[in-house]
Amino acid sequence: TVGFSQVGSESGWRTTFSESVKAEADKRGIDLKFSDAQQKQENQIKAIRSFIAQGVDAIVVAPVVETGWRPVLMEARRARIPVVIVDRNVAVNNDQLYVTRIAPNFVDEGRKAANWLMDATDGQCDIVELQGTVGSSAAIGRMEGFNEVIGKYEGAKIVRSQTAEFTRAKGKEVMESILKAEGGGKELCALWTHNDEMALGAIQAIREAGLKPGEDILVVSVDAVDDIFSALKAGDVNASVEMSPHLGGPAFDVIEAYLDGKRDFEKWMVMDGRIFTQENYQDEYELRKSQ
Amino acid sequence: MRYKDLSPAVRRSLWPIIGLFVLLLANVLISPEFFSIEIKDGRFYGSLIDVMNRAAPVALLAIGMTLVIATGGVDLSVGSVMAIAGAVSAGLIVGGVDNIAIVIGGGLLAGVAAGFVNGFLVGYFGIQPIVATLILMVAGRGIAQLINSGQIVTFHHEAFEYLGVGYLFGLPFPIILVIITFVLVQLLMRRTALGLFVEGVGANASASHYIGINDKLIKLMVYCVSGLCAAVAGMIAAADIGGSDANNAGLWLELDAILAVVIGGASLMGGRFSVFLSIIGALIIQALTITIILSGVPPKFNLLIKAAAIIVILLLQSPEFHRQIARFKKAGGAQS
Amino acid sequence: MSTDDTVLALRGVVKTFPGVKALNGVDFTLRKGEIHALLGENGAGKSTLIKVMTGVYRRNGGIIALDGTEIHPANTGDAQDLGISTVYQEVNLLPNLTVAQNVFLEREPKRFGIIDWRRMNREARELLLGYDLDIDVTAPLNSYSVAVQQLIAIARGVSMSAKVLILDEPTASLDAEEVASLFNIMRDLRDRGIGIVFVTHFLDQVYAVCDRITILRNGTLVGEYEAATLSQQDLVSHMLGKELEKAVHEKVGQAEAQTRETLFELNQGSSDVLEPLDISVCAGQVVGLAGLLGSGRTELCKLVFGVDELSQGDAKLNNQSIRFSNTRQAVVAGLGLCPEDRKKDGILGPMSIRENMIMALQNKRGWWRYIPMKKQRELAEHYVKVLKIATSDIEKPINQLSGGNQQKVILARWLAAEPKLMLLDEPTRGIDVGAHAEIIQLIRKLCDDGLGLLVASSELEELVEFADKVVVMRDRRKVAELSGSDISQQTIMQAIAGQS
Amino acid sequence: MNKKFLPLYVTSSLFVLLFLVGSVQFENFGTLRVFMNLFTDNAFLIIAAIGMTFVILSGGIDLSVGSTIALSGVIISVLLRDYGWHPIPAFAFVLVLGTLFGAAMGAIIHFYQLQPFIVTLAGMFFARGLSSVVSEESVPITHMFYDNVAMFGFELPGGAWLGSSTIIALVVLGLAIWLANFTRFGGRVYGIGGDAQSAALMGVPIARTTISVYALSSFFAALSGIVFSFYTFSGYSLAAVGVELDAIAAVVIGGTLLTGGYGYVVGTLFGVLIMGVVQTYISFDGTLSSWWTKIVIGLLLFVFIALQRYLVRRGTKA
Ligand SMILES: Nc1ncnc2c1ncn2[C@@H]1O[C@H](COP(=O)(O)OP(=O)(O)OP(=O)(O)O)[C@@H](O)[C@H]1O
Ligand SMILES: Nc1ncnc2c1ncn2[C@@H]1O[C@H](COP(=O)(O)OP(=O)(O)OP(=O)(O)O)[C@@H](O)[C@H]1O
Ligand SMILES: [Mg+2]
Ligand SMILES: [Mg+2]
Repeated sequence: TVGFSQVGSESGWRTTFSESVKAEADKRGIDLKFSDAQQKQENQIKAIRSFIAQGVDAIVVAPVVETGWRPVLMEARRARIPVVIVDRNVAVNNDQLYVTRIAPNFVDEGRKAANWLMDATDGQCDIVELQGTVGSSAAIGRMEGFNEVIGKYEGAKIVRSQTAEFTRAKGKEVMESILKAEGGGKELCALWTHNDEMALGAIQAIREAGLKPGEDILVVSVDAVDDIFSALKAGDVNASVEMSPHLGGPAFDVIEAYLDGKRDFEKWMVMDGRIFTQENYQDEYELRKSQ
Repeated sequence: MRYKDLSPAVRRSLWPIIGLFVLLLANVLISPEFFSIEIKDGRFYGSLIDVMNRAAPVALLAIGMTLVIATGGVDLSVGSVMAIAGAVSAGLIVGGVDNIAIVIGGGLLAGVAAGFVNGFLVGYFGIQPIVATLILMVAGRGIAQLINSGQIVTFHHEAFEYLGVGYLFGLPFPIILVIITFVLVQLLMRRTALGLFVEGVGANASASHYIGINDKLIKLMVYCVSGLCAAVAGMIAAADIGGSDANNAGLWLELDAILAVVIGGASLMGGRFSVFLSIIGALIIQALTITIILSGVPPKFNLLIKAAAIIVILLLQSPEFHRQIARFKKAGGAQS
Repeated sequence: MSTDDTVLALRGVVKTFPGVKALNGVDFTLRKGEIHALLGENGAGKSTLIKVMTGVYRRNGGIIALDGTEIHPANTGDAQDLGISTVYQEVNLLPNLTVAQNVFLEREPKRFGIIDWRRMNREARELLLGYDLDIDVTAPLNSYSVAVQQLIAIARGVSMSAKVLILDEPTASLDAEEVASLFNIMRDLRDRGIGIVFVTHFLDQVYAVCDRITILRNGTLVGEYEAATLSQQDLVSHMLGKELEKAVHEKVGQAEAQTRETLFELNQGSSDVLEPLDISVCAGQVVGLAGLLGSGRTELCKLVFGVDELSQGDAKLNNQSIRFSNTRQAVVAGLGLCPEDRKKDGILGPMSIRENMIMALQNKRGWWRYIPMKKQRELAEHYVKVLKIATSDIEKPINQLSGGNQQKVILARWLAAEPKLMLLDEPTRGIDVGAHAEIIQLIRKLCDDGLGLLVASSELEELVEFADKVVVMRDRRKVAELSGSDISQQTIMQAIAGQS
Repeated sequence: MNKKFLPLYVTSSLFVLLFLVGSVQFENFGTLRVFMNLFTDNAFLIIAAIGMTFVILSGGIDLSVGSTIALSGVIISVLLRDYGWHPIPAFAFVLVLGTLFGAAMGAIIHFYQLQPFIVTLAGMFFARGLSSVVSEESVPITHMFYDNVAMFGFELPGGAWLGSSTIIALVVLGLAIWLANFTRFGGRVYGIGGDAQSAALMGVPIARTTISVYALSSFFAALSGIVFSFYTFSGYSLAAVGVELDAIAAVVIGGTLLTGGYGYVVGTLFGVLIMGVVQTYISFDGTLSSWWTKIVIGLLLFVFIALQRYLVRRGTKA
């Protein structure tokens, strides 16, 4: 029996993630206890404590935030239940509290996106940024990585930055206003969004303002969800950094190995995402379509 | 004419409108071209149009919410109902239905059904409105996600997308939809006695009962109207992005809608209502949102600005605040 | 003019509401150990004067002095601390708290810093027994009828009074016996040196207990008089500014009633609280309901109107069996009920006088046949004139009217709806002498047009005056039926007391 | 049996029923450990909901509690990390700050005659906005004092644990019962909720009481924030989103009327416990997808409230 505490179902990406964990558990014949925390850390902590009370064999957590896990992880440890952290990171100073973390490096994702953009524009670019939810670790990390890179280029700067809360509708709405504020957006060179959903909304706003997304304004984002491939194909989006939702497999690998007695795991298995661009998206596109 | 001589009704409606103007003026200071409206390919184009267009969903919710609040209730489920209606329409389209009447009808039906559930719980079961509609607020989003299997269902359907991105008479279609809904509701409420009954039930449910007004039925009706309005808003939201995002469509919009109604001067205890002023309230909220976006202030200050603006607008409406200002002025005048 | 024994003195008090000058330079002097009547038509400004004295309203001008020093109470709490206790016009108690809590709110007995519930309940019980109220003081207030609530409010006010006790229409829904016992208490307080202000519309009550009288008209002082030297006729003409014409009418006797057709019949009808009883009303007949408080008159009205469900027996209107599942059916069938508790069941507070008046008629017509605005205004103007409702504007919210005027609006609401059978539960509560006569006349005229009327009233005088038949209730069952010339205050009293 | 307490009996029996159903269905459910977990996991909610009970009893509502919880957590963690404060003065600081914040909202509500729903909604935006300005990122708390307090508690049989937060919550509960039912202040709160106008005419100091009620609610919210910080060892501006709705739901499930004037503090405790049992039940089941989780929570809420209404109604008739 494995308990899996998921953040919630706030995006399509998240749902795909949940489903793939379930499918993977099914495939391996694992009895999965799924718990949805509805974006609340307190619910996640409750869920983990209830897993402990149920006496599960292992726990997988996709944490809402990075901090605040020490007390409950210590409790799991007292109950000798191994914990695997997936998706987001956790910040605890004692890495004995979990078996391993399988997580992306948000800062690195930001860097990748920035590097691609700087290459494409020779470091000359007025950028609009659509941030994720204020305070979320993904938004903070991606912003940090991106800004670190473009800080090295004289000609690149972020002219406007607003939050669009990771959603498509907000992406469109915010972009619409920003375009107006920037005199129709003709001076803008690129749009950088912290996830694909916002980019998908924003490209509609760009199109409705009479510009061609992907040409007049370059678009770069993170996640590489299915819908972004159609946009890549249509030339509306230029690049997206991959963040795979298929974390179930690796997590169960670790758990199985642990239960077989293995103990020395790498403490952070970084999920290294590819970056998909106009040049290299086709194979993946075909692959996903065939699934 | 002096302010003191104005009738209370006029006074009441004055402040929301002044509030809106102040906000719009603030926008001009931030971005000078705010008021410029161009005509591009026969369409009006400009920030003012954006404010109206983007305010449309909240304005629709506010129309329904106004009636609910007038009966002394509140409808927390509208955000979730938006998601359900969007999901139903998207589901129909993706399921191969091409007939626009069926697609829209499906969404509306979902809205009425939701409103019926709410109205039944409140009116006939006697459950307190906040809790009764909280049930559907929680479960409704689940239902929408269930329909979509938790994914964003993207679709292409020209006629349906017209709801969100179409233009009529040079105006974005959502604006037209708000106007139509407003006129219909206004006719229903002011050209028949329904508005009177709604206010009566809100003013004193027990007395209305003694007059023989069927308060249960009235409550059922207003929740159904609210559900309908939410469904239209939900379909606009889905049509706008060409997809149904059950996870986020209408999220927390119920609070905006309630806020709009209160800024419009209605009391949450029920009684007097003005659909028009609620729409003004919705415009104020959207103008504020756009002001914040245009101002270029870092997003972490968004909520602080919003809080400050709400308090200022509310104070502007408070008679006691006017009295204080008057006293303050008098004292200042006496000193100098 | 103020002598040493003046306890409360008001000089040139002014109070304005937006658009209304409710008090225009009023003087008022209350001495120690006197009962002082404050009289005037509905809307004359009595309640406003009281609210100014007790800090509910801030005065716009004038002086209020207690024991010679000027006071500025900011709220009732301040006034209470100064020794002024008040029983306001509408029952202003807290429906959700227990009876004992209501009596002792803000002066709860404590032990070790904790409220001593035991003692509070005991003392409340003892206090109320003094008013012949043998009730469970730990039950919430709203489980008792308005009349009981009014007694509780009086008990609270009286038990708090230190220097001044103000009673604003305390007797409006009390019957003779309770009134008498209240008067005994008032006299007792007077003898202990407390100044009492007493507002009422019953003139004989004024003469029964009051020493002096102050009369207001339209917010101005008419004069201050010694009760002993002012004749009732002069009193009335001072109040109204003109003479009062008395209406006389013929009773429809038993014989004649039989020739008329029966409009409404209740056969062995009973509800959860009422014992089965028969009652019938003919067209053109006024049937009075008499009884002590809690005797079940209100319950009977609610039963007939369909607020409560008929658990047994059957009801007939125009010889057709009726059974209402909601009040709307009753209204459409031609019934109307003017409820006893006007604050809770009567007024639609924030809505205008016009809207309050047309509501019942509109409801009868159905929601789609909206009464044209012009017609609404006409109706409202008409009743404002006929019932002498003191207001400048029919668009004013009803909760800004004086209590008596609100009652008139509620009456107008049902008159406008022209029902076949009208149920009036304490219809003239708080209505002044001038309008009282007017209303009785109006009711008579309606009866001549074939309306049947069931009137529950605690005012025997009123019942005797216009009822054709009186049904006497006791302990939630019918105990007697008097008609024609049998009806007199005496016979009714005897029936109530159970000595028929 | 006193009819006044009927909703209370109904609520508590339904809780017991729900717990029994879970115990029969799942092994390890009907244990003292799971029962105590209900308290540990919901201590912060119990405290916040008790504050909310007072507000609702007075006929108002307080939407700012969730944000206040987040704000006090953020302030504490920043004070500890960046300014090197000891937790105790930091606690005192946020408690005072919270109380003032509530008092300010109460004052605006009373003096400007504005509606509580909206004023506290603005308060909710304000507190949440302020916490993201203080720190956007989640700030971890690492202080010996925290470890010690978190460790404090009593081992009960069956691996159950009576921890410091549970103890705090129970103390708050006792305090609140005393305040609500054995002080003059309590009577005033009920009175204002019953009919504010009458209460004023009976001499209840409306201004003082209204301001105190909101100050009390925010004080409890700040305290709840402290307990929450022990629960998560961090301060985060996005923490406790929507807790106000949970608190309101708990209060109402506990039998308190939203219109004010009727209800009991103990009811609120059962309200929280019932919501906690529902959550525990769902996570023991462990097969529900995200959306079914929501639907089932909604359905259970409905079944529960309908049952409660039915029983109370039948009880008052009989
Ligand atoms: N809150 C208010 N706002 C506006 N006008 C008011 C308000 N209260 C009273 N008035 C007006 O003041 C006048 C005096 O009212 P008041 O209640 O003092 O009359 P009253 O003498 O007590 O009459 P009644 O015998 O009917 O109780 C009335 O014309 C009434 O309309
Ligand atoms: N003195 C009393 N003692 C106990 N219960 C009472 C008393 N008076 C009234 N009640 C309660 O109030 C209920 C309502 O009585 P109802 O209002 O029908 O009486 P009523 O004849 O209209 O008298 P009134 O309205 O003058 O009080 C009764 O069913 C009873 O339960
Ligand atoms: Mg009066
Ligand atoms: Mg009665």
